[in-house]
Amino acid sequence: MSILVGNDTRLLVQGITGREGTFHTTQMVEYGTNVVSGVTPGGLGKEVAGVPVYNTVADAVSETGANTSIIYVPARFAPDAIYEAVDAGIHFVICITEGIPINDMVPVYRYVRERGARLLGPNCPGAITPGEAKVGIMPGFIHQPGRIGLVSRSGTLTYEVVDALTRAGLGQSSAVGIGGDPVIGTSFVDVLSLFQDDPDTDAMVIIGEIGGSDEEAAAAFIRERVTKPVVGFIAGQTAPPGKRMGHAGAIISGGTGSAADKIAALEAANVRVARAPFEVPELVRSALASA
Amino acid sequence: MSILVGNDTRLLVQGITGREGTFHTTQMVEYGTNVVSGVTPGGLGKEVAGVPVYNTVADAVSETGANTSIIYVPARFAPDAIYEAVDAGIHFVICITEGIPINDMVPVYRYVRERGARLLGPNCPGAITPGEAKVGIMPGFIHQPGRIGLVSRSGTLTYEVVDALTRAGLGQSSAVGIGGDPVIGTSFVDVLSLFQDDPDTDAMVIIGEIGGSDEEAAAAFIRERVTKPVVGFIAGQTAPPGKRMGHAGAIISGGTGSAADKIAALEAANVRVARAPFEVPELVRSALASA
Amino acid sequence: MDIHEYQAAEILARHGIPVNAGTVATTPAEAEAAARAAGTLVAIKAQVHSGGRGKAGGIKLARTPEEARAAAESIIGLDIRGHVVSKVLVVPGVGIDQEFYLGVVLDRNARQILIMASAEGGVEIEEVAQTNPEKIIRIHADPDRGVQPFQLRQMAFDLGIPAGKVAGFAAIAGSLFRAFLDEDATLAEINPLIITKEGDWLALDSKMSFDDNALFRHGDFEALRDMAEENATELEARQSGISFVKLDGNIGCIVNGAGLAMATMDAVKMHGGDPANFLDVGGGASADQVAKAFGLVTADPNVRAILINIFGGITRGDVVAQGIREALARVAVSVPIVVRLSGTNAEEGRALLAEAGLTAVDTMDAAAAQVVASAA
Amino acid sequence: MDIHEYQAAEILARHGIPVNAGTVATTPAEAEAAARAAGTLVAIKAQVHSGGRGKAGGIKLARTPEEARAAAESIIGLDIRGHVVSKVLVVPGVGIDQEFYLGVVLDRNARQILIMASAEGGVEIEEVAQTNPEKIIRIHADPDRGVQPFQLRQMAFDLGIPAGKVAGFAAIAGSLFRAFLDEDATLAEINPLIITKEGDWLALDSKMSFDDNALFRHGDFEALRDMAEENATELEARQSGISFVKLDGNIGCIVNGAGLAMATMDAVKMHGGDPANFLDVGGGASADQVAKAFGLVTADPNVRAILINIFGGITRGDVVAQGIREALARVAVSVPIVVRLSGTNAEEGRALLAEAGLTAVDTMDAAAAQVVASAA
Repeated sequence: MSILVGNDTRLLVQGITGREGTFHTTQMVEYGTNVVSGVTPGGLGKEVAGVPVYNTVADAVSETGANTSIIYVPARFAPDAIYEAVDAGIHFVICITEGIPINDMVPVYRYVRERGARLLGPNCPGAITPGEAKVGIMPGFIHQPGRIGLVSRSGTLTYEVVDALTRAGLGQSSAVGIGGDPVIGTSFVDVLSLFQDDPDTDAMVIIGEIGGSDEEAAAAFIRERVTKPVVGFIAGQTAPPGKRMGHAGAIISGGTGSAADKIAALEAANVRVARAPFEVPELVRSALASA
Repeated sequence: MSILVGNDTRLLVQGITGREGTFHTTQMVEYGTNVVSGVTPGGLGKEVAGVPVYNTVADAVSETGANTSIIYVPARFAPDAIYEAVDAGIHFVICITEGIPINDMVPVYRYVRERGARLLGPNCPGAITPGEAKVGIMPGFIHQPGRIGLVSRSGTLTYEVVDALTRAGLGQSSAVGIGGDPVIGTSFVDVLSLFQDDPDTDAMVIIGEIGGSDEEAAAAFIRERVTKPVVGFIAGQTAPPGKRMGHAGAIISGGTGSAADKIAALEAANVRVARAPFEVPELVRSALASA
Repeated sequence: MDIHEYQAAEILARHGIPVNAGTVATTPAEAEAAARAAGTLVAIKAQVHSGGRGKAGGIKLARTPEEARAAAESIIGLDIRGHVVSKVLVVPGVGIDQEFYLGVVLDRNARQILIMASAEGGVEIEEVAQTNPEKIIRIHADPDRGVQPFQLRQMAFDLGIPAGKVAGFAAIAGSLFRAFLDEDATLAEINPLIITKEGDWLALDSKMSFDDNALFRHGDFEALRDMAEENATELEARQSGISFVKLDGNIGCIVNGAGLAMATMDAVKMHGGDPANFLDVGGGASADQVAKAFGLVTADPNVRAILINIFGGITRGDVVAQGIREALARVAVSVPIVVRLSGTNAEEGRALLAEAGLTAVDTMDAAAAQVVASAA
Repeated sequence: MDIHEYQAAEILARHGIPVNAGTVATTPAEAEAAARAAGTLVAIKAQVHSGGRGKAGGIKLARTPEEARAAAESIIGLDIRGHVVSKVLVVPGVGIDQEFYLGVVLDRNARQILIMASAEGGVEIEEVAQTNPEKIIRIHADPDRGVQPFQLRQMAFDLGIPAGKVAGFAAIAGSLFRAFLDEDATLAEINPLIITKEGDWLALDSKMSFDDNALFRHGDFEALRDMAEENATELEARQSGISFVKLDGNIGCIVNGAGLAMATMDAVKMHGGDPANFLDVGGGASADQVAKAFGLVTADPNVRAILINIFGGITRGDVVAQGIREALARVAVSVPIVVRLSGTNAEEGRALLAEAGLTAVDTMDAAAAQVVASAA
């Protein structure tokens, strides 16, 4: 296993009998992910893609030894699902759900940390360790096992870069989408730190976007703590200020959060920043060559 | 010092410029308690009984090194006062205030414990180590330094027993009133445990009353962990069931909480139980003699 | 502060809990009219601040308006554990499929709010706790975060509630917990909470009590007070910050502190006397308050002697003595008074009493002995 | 979701904050009447969802009703950072003794609610943050327990607020924090919060924005929406789960995912083109939704070519292709369409497109190059 998910993952799917839960459970099982159980209150006895369903996470954990959970329940019920997972001893929770109110996530974030668990997302595509475990909604077939670690605030843009890497013959150790919500469980810095310590990762790719200051925080961390080569890409270089571009965070306001600022910060931390996704593989190669 | 308060106590008075705060600060200073500062928002620069007043507990702590706080502010403001004391690093908070709603105290209790601090009360008379520090509203002059530790849910009834002990020549190591509210910071068990470990205490007196099951919990603790002699008294032996006698806890309901049950539990733990306060000193003497 | 079943049901309904709404009747005719309006089998339920209504004959079923009148006739005026019934609640009869107990209380030992449920609905929870403690499912609410829906679903599954009814149970339990917090309750209880023959959740009997210390946040609760259920004297006392409970004996007691007051009553009993009341003048009693306490005690015609037992802490002996003197100046007291005064400013107090011709006794025990002798 | 100053003031007033209540006027005559009714010096304030009103001439003082009319005349119709003023707020002039800034926002890095205050009232907080960061006092609210009054008093003392005004400040700050939570705000700001010449606290200018994800809890907020301030197309898009932002270029973009959509715009620019819009069809887009997106883009007369860039994850390529076909069957599209399709079910999608006579380009870069060429 590289980081976060892998062969040791025993996955539980919360909201498994819902439309998305069922679709992605099938996809994850097909990919080879070890999906051990699912939960839907009142769903005990059902099966989805051969995966047994339980009424509660506690039951699923005690019956199937799940250690990781992925959440597909609607936004109003997602915080409860996260609490339930952590309370049942799940140490890593991936929340795919989008649209969770900020005021609900603030106490959830605190709770997860207090209990020593980790949350990825919400509103994220999940994490994948190619060839071992796909825990999320990303298309598995574009990935290829390898030694490049990838972290991103975005969903499909990540696939774009992964696809480019794979086509260039650069496989991935793990690829992690942290999500674009204002309150997320795992930050760029958290994932970069894991990649830095991961013996299966030789170089990292960080994919950011306009808004907020997460990329600047990542740059500071890279400058101080990261010794492996890092390549970056920032989406929204041509976005006009004051307009919110989909993600809650993707807005340039008051002269901060612009792509130029973020690129400057990353370059100051010795990160090679691509102008477009297709440039990422060649920058990774040259970074590896000069490392 | 015996337990909780003593020569090491550097006392801060919250609500010091109020009527009760002023009266009792004067009393405590006269007793010889080391009252180092007081707090009343906006009171900076004032003095009460020679004690300097600050605007905030944080200021008072940093300026005067207070390590213990006593609270005389009205019920609506008392939870905030407790939070402020604990947040400023006070490790022992005595809350005299009565009438605090239960729903306010439940999170306060959690907070104090989380921070590793101790709360005595609310709605309690405080704690005294005779000859060293009086931190509360008890009349100091009835106490006498000695080796009997006393703990009680009641206020004036404690004085009654202390007075009887002093008259009988039995001085006190410390006397602690834990208060009669449904949610209190320090229980019988907590105090008994401190006395058990206190080298300056030879025997203990526990003064309970009808209602709740704190005395039963104390009895269980005594049976398992206390090796020093213990004498008890339970008020309300003749109280009729179903009537609330002042304290929120003082009601006999559903066949539980009666004085008879509590006395039986204590006697089963080898506690000598007095029928009236005046009997306490002779039971203490005989307990000490046969120990 | 206790309220009636119908008032608790109204509050819980406001919190989104489905309750069996009914009509309050204070006469058999009103009950008959309510039953006629309901047009169905009804239950007639005594509205008193007391448990044990069923066993005492305070709950009856009526198939016709005439039966409802007769039932109300037999219930109104009934004495249930010392509470005389002055009104009944007329509610439609409901077909019960399953019954549960659901309650929220403070767990004093844990210092946390406790949510309890049991499949033994309709039975008093204390009884279940004694006979089948394992049948009670308990959840402690987190002091900061409260209780999460998943915990309440877990409770429902543990109770054996059918899968299709789990979400409904969790919603009701969540609402009951919220009601407990929002209304500063000391008890919020639905017993029984039922699934009807039609498959709906329904709170069939609701009970709430409120934290007296939090009433300042709930000005509207005063309107819920049933003066018929309250002892006017006790209420008047409480408004002066005095705890007063009327008892059956003939020795009036005025004491500072609840614990000492109980110990004083015990001492009176030990000496063969019988206390006429429990009275705690509270901490920091003013002269006015002591005079007030005097008035409360002397208003009881049974009182043959009065024992004043004060151990000064906040309450200062001189202030108490002043109160006694003022009271004696206002009210002519014809029964003997025994005063015991110790603690803060006791000597000054004794001097003031001496001026008024009263001698203070030294110890509580001696005072109790003397007052019993005086009353004999 | 943004609202106007006067609406924010009404909400804060409901939370117990003293605000400078005024009258909304949509014509100079109404402004004059409001000023007359006020009978005092008034301020006429543009109500737009934009900052920088003062510098843009959107706030004027008027000593007489006639001056108020003139001021309103000059303000109504004004363009402030792209927002055209359609209404003004007429508020009584107030004598200011001291000015403060008070705001509540989410601190994304700390994942906690942040309460900020500064004695530099009336100045935009971002400006203070850059020039005098030490002049901003910050408190993080505990995620579970919120903020305690003592913390807000500490803030007041740190701001140098006079002792007699500290409790008032703490009460207002506490209420603002509660309002932020209760209303699911993303911003709650009073700037300036003042002490009047008479010595009273007053919120002179209020601002609130709400969390779009929490609007389901606040049905009443829909009534606060000012359609004049919203782009009808963007609003319509949002109701279909599509993020749409109108831009000035001529290349329509339909992309799945906000990050990819921005990267697509960047690619178009890199190749010398100019995007007509930002459009994210969202995850799991249905055929219907893709058709909808098509409609949004083709409604813009500037659009000279359309770039569809889909990388399938949840969104499946065949579904997208189906949507494109359906849209083309409904709407006659006269501009060139370049499709790029990768990821889940991309091959099936390409097959469907081929049936409709469309060829999908392999990479985003190539697609961007091609669409720019088509639009030229």
